[in-house]
Amino acid sequence: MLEVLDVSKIFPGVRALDRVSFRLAAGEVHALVGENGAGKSTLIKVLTGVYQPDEGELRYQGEKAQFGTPMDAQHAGISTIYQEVNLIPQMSVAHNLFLGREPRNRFGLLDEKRMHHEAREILAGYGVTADVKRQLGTLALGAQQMVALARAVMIDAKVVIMDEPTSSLEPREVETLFGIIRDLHRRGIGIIYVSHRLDELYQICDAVTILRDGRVVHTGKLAELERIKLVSLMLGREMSGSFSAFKESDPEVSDAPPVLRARGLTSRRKLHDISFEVRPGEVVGLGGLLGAGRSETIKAIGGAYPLDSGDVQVDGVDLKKPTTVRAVKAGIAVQPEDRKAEGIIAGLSVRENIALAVLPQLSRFGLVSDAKIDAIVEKYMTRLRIKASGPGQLVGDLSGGNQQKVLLARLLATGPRVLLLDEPTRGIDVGAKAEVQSLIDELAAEGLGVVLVSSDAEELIEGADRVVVLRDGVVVGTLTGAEVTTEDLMATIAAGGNQ
Amino acid sequence: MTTQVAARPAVNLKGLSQYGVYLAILLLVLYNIFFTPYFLTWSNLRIQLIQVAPIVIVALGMALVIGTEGIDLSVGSVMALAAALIPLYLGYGVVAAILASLVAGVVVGLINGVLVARVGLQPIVATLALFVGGRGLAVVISEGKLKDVRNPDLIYLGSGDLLGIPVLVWIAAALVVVVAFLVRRTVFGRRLLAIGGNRPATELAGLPVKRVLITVYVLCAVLASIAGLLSVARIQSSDASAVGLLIELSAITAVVVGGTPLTGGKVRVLGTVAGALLMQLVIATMIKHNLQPSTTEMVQAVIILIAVYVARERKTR
Amino acid sequence: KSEDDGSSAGSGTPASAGAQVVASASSGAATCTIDQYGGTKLDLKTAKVGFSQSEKEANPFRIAETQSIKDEAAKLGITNLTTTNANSQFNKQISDVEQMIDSGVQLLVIAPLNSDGWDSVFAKASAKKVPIITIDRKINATPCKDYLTFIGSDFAEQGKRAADEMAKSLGNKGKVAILLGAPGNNVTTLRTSGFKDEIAKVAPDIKIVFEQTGNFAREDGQKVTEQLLQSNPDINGIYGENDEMALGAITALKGAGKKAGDVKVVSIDGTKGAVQAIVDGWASAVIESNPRFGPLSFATAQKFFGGEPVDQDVIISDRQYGQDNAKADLASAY
Amino acid sequence: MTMTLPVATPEDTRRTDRTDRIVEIVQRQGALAVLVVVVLISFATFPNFRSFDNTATILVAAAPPMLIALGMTFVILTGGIDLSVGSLYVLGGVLAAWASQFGFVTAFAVPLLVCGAIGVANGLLIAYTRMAPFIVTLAALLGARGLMRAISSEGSATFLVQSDAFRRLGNGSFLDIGYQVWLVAGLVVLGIVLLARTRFGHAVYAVGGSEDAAALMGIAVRRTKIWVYVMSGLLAGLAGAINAAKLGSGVTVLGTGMELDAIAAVVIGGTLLTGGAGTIAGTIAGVLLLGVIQNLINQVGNVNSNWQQVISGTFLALVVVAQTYLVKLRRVS
Ligand SMILES: Nc1ncnc2c1ncn2[C@@H]1O[C@H](COP(=O)(O)OP(=O)(O)OP(=O)(O)O)[C@@H](O)[C@H]1O
Ligand SMILES: Nc1ncnc2c1ncn2[C@@H]1O[C@H](COP(=O)(O)OP(=O)(O)OP(=O)(O)O)[C@@H](O)[C@H]1O
Ligand SMILES: [Mg+2]
Ligand SMILES: [Mg+2]
Repeated sequence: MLEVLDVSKIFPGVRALDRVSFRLAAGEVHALVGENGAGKSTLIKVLTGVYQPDEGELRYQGEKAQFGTPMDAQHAGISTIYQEVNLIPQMSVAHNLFLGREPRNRFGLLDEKRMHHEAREILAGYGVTADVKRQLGTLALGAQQMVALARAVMIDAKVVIMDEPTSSLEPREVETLFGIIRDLHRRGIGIIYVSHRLDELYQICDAVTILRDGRVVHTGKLAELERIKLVSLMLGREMSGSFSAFKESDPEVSDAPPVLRARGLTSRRKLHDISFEVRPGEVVGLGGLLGAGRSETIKAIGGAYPLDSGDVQVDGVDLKKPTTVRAVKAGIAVQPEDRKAEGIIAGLSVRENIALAVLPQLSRFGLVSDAKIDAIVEKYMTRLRIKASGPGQLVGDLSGGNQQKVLLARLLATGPRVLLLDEPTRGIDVGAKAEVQSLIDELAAEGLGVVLVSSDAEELIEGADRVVVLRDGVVVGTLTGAEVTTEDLMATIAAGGNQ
Repeated sequence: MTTQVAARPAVNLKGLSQYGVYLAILLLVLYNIFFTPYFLTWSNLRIQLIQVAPIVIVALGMALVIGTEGIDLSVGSVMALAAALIPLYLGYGVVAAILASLVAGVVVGLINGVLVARVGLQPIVATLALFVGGRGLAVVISEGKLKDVRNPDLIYLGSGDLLGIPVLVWIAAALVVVVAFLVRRTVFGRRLLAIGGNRPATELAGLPVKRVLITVYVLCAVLASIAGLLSVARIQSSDASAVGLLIELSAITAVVVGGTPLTGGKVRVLGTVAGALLMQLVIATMIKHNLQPSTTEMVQAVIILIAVYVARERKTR
Repeated sequence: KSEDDGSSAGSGTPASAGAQVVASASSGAATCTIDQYGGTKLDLKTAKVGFSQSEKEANPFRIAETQSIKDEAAKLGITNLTTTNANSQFNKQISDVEQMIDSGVQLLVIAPLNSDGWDSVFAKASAKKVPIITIDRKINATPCKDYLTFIGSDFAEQGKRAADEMAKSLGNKGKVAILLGAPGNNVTTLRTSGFKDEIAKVAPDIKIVFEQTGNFAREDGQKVTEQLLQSNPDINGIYGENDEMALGAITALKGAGKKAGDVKVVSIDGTKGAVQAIVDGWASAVIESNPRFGPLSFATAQKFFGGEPVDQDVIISDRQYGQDNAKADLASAY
Repeated sequence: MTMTLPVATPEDTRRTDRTDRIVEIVQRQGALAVLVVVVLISFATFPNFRSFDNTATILVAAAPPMLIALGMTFVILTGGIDLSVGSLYVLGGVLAAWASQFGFVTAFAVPLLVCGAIGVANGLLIAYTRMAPFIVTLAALLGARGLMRAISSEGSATFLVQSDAFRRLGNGSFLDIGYQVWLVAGLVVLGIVLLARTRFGHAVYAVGGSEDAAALMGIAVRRTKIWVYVMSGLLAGLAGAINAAKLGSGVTVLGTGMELDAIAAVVIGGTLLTGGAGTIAGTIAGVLLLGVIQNLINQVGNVNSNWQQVISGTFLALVVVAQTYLVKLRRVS
């Protein structure tokens, strides 16, 4: 019902799509996979009129179609959930849900009452119970994602496109999502589903199309293609069995004195008396649902979230009232959850981004020494295998995975004692994910303390030696050694405070 | 003139946007060579440079502020304050007077900087306050009186020559070099651009964001006060109610026409100089051809639009 | 900026020296009495008086003007004087005046920023029969109806006299440049037309080759002149519509290496700086525009409230400075 | 403000939900609160301030700035800015006075057409060329002023209002309150409805909140942008027209700095220059606040004009600092 023929899209420098052909049948759930930068999002943006194809044509329900703007596509019945939540944080949940098609009374004025009422009903079906008059921005990302989903399905769509919808969803929410997808599937609505989480694909997708460097390398029934094959097709190289690159961690670290000690972290209404320790070479996972306050915990330790009480020690030295500056000096490196908004500086080059935090060390009398910078940039670009046209390329033009690596490079350049990683592999492909994960292991092996936040339970279990479970800003349990399993994790989260 | 080795193709377009200003200047100069009598004389060039110098100096500071995604409306008032203080301290000698006016700059800069970086005011509003109050204060200080300046040393700064080139121009040139160096080669410059590019990120990366921002506003105000005292030296009188009137707009225009985006993260120092020169040449051409203000203003409008259109950011992101 | 921007001012100069003198010409012209205008006789001392200044007291003329009003009021024992200042914003002056009318002033002295646009004020004032005396700039309306009377100089006349001086110092031939005042200001308009008409009449051989605005400001005067000297190196005379621009022009002349007297400079205002320039030989003549309106205004008001007829147009005779009297009268310049 | 990280301050850590709500209310209508306080104080202190006439004068004087600030509010809500309003205001006045010779209707039509057209130009350039609103409208500021000077022979010619009907609109009054106040009040109400209760209004907020998101959600970003600049242009022109009606002529020497006053009023009203958040009610309070302050300075009488500016500058700073501080408290909670 939706079809693209030999479509190409060229960006300055990149051929993001190269004569891509792809067809979606009615009532089909079609997986679209590929490495970071393979062209998935671009293809989607072409389908929905955000970009115009440079070559090739679109066919929709038989005849040739041409969408000038996202609005055209929507009116035609193609609705989309984009990779980054694309809603208006300052506006209320209800307004976001109805923006552009608000219900109107007979004077042509908005009918707020009706809008709120309907919004409440619709969102209930997506497990979102928050007050619809609340600012959307104050909701957890997961909830925001659900609103976006509801918005997309609301208009009687014939095609629903989802670009990595689960990257910020918690397991329960993922289940809700799948429920909805199956329902759409039954109603004969075509779905394009982009994700880096292979197990999800196998759960709900019928067909798959694999993109690599803007070209289609495979398309067909998903069931007929086993994981390992799929991955090697994506990466264009063979991939060894396990998808998580974490090695089984070595337990003998645990008697060394803690490199990071957080005690009684408390911040109004978000965090309550959170304490834990990280030993050199240890990877401590922070478990919990979205909104549990993991990001806040991490930011608080990094001095970027205001603490009312509690203290943070690095190598036994207390940084009194942590500020970002002091934290970095003390050897704490924070990788924020929101790469785009708080991590990379899109307008600057890879070089500038990596060197940013250590400029003083790379300069004499306030004058930067290019030689030193080049040295360090070179070092980390090779070590982290950052794919870029060169140190001069703007980070904004890199694909997700490489942006993430650049960010890590910046952190490592500061020579930290502790790494605080918030969703380090969110939205990056299996290849890059594996690299990042093995990198985390390496770093731990070198004696760094690592705190790992991930909503990907598997990653948390595989990666962490210990998991501290949070819920509503309270530590509700710690899993060690043999307990570190998905089951125990889920149990603890569910059990909540009572233990 | 950005610190980034922007390795992005479509060179011809980019080149044009990079060098649009210079192209415009070239065209204007050519026009004048053919249609304006006595244009191609050293004395004329000299006048144009002298007249543009103060605007260049103010625009340099403005470029830094704009690089941090900010803006500073108070520069004109700072010039007025500097001008008002000169006669008061000239009694203690030129140095004292100059120091006094620079201190005024530092103080205003600190206020702006703190309002923006610590209180978190939006730059345009934070500086609007001093834009309004600053000049009033300056006139109060000078008791509303225009004071003639007879001190030879000061006048030398304004109208003297060094190796055949006006001292004023030497100073402006020196400041251009300093600022260019600051932006390109120093830690401060890099941080400034990063903050303009993504402030939350730089905060998380542990950069002393507030300190950098405050420094930027101080620099801007100090440069403005230098411009203020130089124009006093040039006019050989201090008129707090007149000096630097509306210069904030000229400066912003110069910066933007020079190819520095108002969205921050990028500073083109040479472009800024070129932008100021371009506007100066436009005005000069209009005056030399004895055109009415109405024409001058409309032509300026068109040229600004064209220059900025050519130099605009083409990035889709 | 004001057309009367001056250099190092002396608001304190003795009123005796350079006090305003009514030009004999205007006596015998149309007059106005309290019966014609309406309103009630009253004693000025106890009256509520409002003075609306148009521009910041940021230059000698305005300082001297406001001061002279205040001094005279104090001298006459007028206790109830409110003054407002429009900071060159016309709308503000309108609401300033309206506000004073609301607060029940019985006499208004106005230094108008602009000659037109006073309808709403007149409406309010005539409703309450508040006499209005406008000083230094005239308002385009009917005296003795919309307003009581105008006291001030004749700007066209000033331009005319400047032209005569220019013609004299140039020997009736040469190229002249005009430094115009702020555009859209009727002082500019009149001082320009007065000058041009007279030049055309008395010295047709004088060509006006260049007219650019210097906004009544010294810096602009200097900048424009610098450009002028590049494009018209052979200029013989410069007419500055106020002293400030003329002084700026002189700085430019010095900068261009001219000698005193190479280019004849004539200007209007009579500020100390300009008169000094005559003494130094850089300027040829300065026509005065006298800011000390206090005595004349209140005298007129007293006559009016006393029931005597007052002139509808009180034109003051402006002095002028030249080589002959500059030194002597320097002291009495403001 | 950009998403700066919240900064905890000693007192807001000990704050309870209730006080949060109060703070929020005060923040929402901070300017209004300040206005009320100021007015009450002046009522107590200045007998002349109390008079009905004085209030009427304040309102009449506030009418044109109110229109301009109204348009500016829409522009700023989309994250833009319009520096051209000052020039358009003067231009509108001159055109209205000139056109009044052809009758009442043309006296409005001509300025609205011309200023509207310039608004369209602003909108098109900003929407389609991704040039910064600041610079586009700065050019418009110059261009419009040049145009005004061109038609008024460098500003020396002042056109007198010919149409009596037009003049009456300027100086007549209903219930002792000038017609123009009623007119402006009507338009402001329209504006409030437009912003709060129509799809266009919400599109304005959306564009200011996040342009890309709005586009992806199918909002006609460009059309929205163009419209706000057209509105701003039209309102500035109208403001000029009614002012000309009041003054009885097309005065050429006003309007400098008008744009900054309008911006100040809007920001004092609690609208963020980054767009996406703000109310017209706030703007009204902002405009009146500036007007009242002006009036007060006169009530005090004999304040040196230069001190007046120092005072208003300081006051501006204080109000905005208070505003921002309250916003911050809200962020943290
Ligand atoms: N606006 C743009 N300008 C320039 N290049 C772009 C732009 N958008 C995408 N690209 C480039 O096009 C290629 C495809 O990008 P796209 O976002 O489609 O990858 P993707 O498959 O969605 O990756 P990810 O899995 O990280 O989302 C990448 O090389 C990217 O750098
Ligand atoms: N008041 C808020 N305003 C804006 N964003 C918020 C707010 N509260 C939570 N969020 C965002 O919602 C997401 C989930 O909330 P929170 O960070 O508290 O939980 P979390 O445990 O960190 O979840 P995760 O780290 O898995 O995203 C985070 O990305 C956070 O930035
Ligand atoms: Mg993508
Ligand atoms: Mg989080």
